[in-house]
Amino acid sequence: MIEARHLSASFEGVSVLDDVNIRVRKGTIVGIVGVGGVGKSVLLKLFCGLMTPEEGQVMVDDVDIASLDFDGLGSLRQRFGMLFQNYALFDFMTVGENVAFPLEQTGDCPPEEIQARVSERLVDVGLAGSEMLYPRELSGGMKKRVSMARATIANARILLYDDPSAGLDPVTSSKIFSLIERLHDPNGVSVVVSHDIDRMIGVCHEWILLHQGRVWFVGGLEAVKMSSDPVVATFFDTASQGGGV
Amino acid sequence: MTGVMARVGRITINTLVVVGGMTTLLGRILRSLFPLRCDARETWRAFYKVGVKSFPIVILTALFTGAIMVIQSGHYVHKTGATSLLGWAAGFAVFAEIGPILIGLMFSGRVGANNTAELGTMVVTEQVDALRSLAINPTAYLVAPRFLAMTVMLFLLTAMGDLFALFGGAVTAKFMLDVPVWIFLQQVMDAQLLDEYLLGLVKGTVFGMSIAVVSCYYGLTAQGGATGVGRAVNASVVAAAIGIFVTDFVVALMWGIL
Amino acid sequence: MIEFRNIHKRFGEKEVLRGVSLQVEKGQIQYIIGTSGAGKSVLAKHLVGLMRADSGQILLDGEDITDWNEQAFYKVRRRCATVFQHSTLFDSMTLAENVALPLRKHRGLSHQKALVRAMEYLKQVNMADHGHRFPADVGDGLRKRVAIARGLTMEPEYVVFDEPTTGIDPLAAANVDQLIRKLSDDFGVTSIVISHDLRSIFRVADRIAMLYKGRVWLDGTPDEFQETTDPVVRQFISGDAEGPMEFPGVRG
Amino acid sequence: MTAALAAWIDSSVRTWDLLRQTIVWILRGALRRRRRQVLQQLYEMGNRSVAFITVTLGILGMISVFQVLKQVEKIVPDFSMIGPAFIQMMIREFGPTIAGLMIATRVGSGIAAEIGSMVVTEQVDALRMCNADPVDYLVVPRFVACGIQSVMLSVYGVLVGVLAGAVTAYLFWNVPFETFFRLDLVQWGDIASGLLKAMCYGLAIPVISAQAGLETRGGSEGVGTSTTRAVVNASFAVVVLDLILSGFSYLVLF
Repeated sequence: MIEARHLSASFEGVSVLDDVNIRVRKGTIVGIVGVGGVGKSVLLKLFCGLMTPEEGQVMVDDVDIASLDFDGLGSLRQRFGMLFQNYALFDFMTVGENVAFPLEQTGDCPPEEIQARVSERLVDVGLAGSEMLYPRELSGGMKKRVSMARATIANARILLYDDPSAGLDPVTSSKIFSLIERLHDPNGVSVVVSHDIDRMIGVCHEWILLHQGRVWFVGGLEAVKMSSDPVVATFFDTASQGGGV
Repeated sequence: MTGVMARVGRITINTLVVVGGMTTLLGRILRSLFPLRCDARETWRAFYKVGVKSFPIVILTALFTGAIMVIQSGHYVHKTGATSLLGWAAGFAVFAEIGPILIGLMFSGRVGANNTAELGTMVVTEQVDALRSLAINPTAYLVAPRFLAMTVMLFLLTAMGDLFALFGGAVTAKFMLDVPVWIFLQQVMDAQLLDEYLLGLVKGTVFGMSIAVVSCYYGLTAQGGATGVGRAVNASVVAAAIGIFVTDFVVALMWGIL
Repeated sequence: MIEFRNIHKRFGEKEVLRGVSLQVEKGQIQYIIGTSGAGKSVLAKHLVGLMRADSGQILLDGEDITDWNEQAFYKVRRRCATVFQHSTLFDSMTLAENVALPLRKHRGLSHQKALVRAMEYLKQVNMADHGHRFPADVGDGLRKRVAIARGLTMEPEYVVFDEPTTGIDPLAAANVDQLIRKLSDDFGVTSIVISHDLRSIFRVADRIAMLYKGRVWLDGTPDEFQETTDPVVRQFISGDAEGPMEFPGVRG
Repeated sequence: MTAALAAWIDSSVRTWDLLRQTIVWILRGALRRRRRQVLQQLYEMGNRSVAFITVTLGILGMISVFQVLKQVEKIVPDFSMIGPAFIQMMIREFGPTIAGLMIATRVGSGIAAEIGSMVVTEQVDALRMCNADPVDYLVVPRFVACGIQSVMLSVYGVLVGVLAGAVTAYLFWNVPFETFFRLDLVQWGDIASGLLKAMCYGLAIPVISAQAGLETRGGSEGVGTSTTRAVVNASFAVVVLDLILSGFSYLVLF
């Protein structure tokens, strides 16, 4: 589905990814964790072509996205839905206009159908009837859910989540992660970047640990438990040791 | 109708709140200047930053102002043939009026806006609260050094700027109106513009103070993350520009009375 | 000993604190937990005078400091250091100079002497070999430790931590928790820690107070929190999505 | 010093490229699609700047007349030529330039602050994810609106300045309004030069400010720095354009 080959990239002059190889298979929810924040967000932006790598390629459905022209990139992006860390809601639009925006841009959807899908999606994320509100009137958790509604309105098969539970308390975070699970498309892919390992454990099928810009560990939850690698052990132990019942 | 009245009421109240806030800030700055209680290292850093940042752009502006003034007064000379008046017209405009205003506006853009951005960022990332939690008075530590630096620097820049403007004017006079450079400068000297030159310097100093207070005020009252800082800078440069024109008017009136 | 008595605070028509009363014994690590927007940071800022209560009293070792002015609060802040969530270091100075600043301003040390003393404090948070670097080019976890070192330069009796482990990766968070524990055990420092990080709450806390709907919902030891039957606390502790907790609704 | 120069050249090349993109989008019919935003920007820029222009240009008019009359009083007590000369100078030079500087300050920093905060909150990335090009969606409406508003505000500014000048002349030296308001010195060249300046400022300012906004780097200081850069670059561009256009109109129009 998505494959990164020998990816290297830097952000504001600092090298962040160094020869990263990742394969994300169809139908899986992948959790990407690691020390520090910047490398992981850059990886998501490389996947959907918002950033270009210094070296290496990104293959989506076996097509190298660097080779796509303007229209090719356009159709590629329609297959992606992205939840940004800072919500990225357009503050000059209402909630309804925000969620409808991706559909309006594709232009092949009649207005009535757009409205129907928008209100249906808002019900899904538990914000029924909030079409006329403005982003500044919403709390952090609600903005996150509107952003998720917008990211998934076009039924994109590839969903990217950049630190979905950042700055949210445990209860709201759980709501967000249960939404991630519910909105996951069985023959698509969901990639979640986060620190919130306790919540991710119930949701992610596969794990990727990024450390010092390189892929340190790839595997399922059992592989994590059995792994002898000290970094993996300390990372997941410190994470899941205390906390919860 | 009541909507308009409410809006007018709200605008006046906001303006009064802002002007009030600035006056109290000025009071607190003066209290930490006499006796001098601001931090030596921070003051030196402020002087260095304000001076270095504003020097190139202000001098370039001054050069262009001189040139523009000569071109504009060139029309009268061209029509009336009274080349002798050229030096007086250009010199007067540069020293007393247009020089200080343009230099002040550039300074307000370059240093004032930067000052608001820096202080606004420190407020938004709670660095000012950190200063207070370390029992250090933010006005004495952050604001007073910048006030000093900006006032002294704009005074110096206006003094130098006027000379550069004359130089720009002389070159343009030679190039555009074939008035030899030394004749142009001679005319400026003959017009006894010392009075205007001093007026320009007084204006420069007062502009420096008003830009410092305005930019520090909007910096310290920034709220709401990165977007809040952007809004604060926008409001600061606007208020600083109004401040320049209002103080220009007050100084010119007072100067007229003396 | 720190005591809050019936503190009220509102911002516009949103009442954040509706009568909070809390006692923090000397030498303890008191955690204040609750959902985001429950007023945890607001309460802490009252202690050091960064915010003034609408009504109620604050007592520091029996002395009523509620209505003191900014000047008077400088004395309080020498005894109560604050470490903010974004570890507010000054970007224009190196890490060592950041720690040296309070020493220079309060101990009257020259710039050089202050830097030497600063290295000792950096050693305490094992950041001694990063002294020359600037805040911008070190990670969040390291910046947090320097912020703690800077707070310690005033030899405070009390330290307020505002969400020390939020937004940093689990390794750095565990490090900060150890440091908080060490301060209390080795130096007898009383700490108030504001957090909604379930992991560090149960790893470090001596006592916990939960803020909900503007009041102290439950104040007790970690064990009391584990065994409580109160549905609201149960939901927060287990962190599952369904449950009786309502959320601060739409603002304005 | 050379590093600063290289950075300046590099940023002006990017600014020219943004101008090219904006014009390409306009030619591809962006105006029809962005009508709502253009109107909104027109209202936004105009509404917020009118009071500002009134105060600044008004005071400029008062001060200039006050100073000039005080000087002329010493040399030749004949005030008849002051009005027309002042009006010509306002139309040709002071009106558009000072109004341009005010627009650079007010509108320029506003554009950079708005676009800068949209970059920092990743709204621009979200736009690109939905295949909406930020230049088409954000820059074109502001470019067109500022071009129109700048000309209108300059004309308004000249009126306010001249009126304020006339009142000052009447109050302090009771120069009757009829002698002040004579347009015999004003020629078509002056009006053309003034309008040309206003339009050039109006088109340069939004491009320079939008460029500064789009180049915003992350972090909370990002937006502050780019807003500052916008004000400085836009104001400096006004002064440079003023010099070029004054020289051009002096050599060509006479």
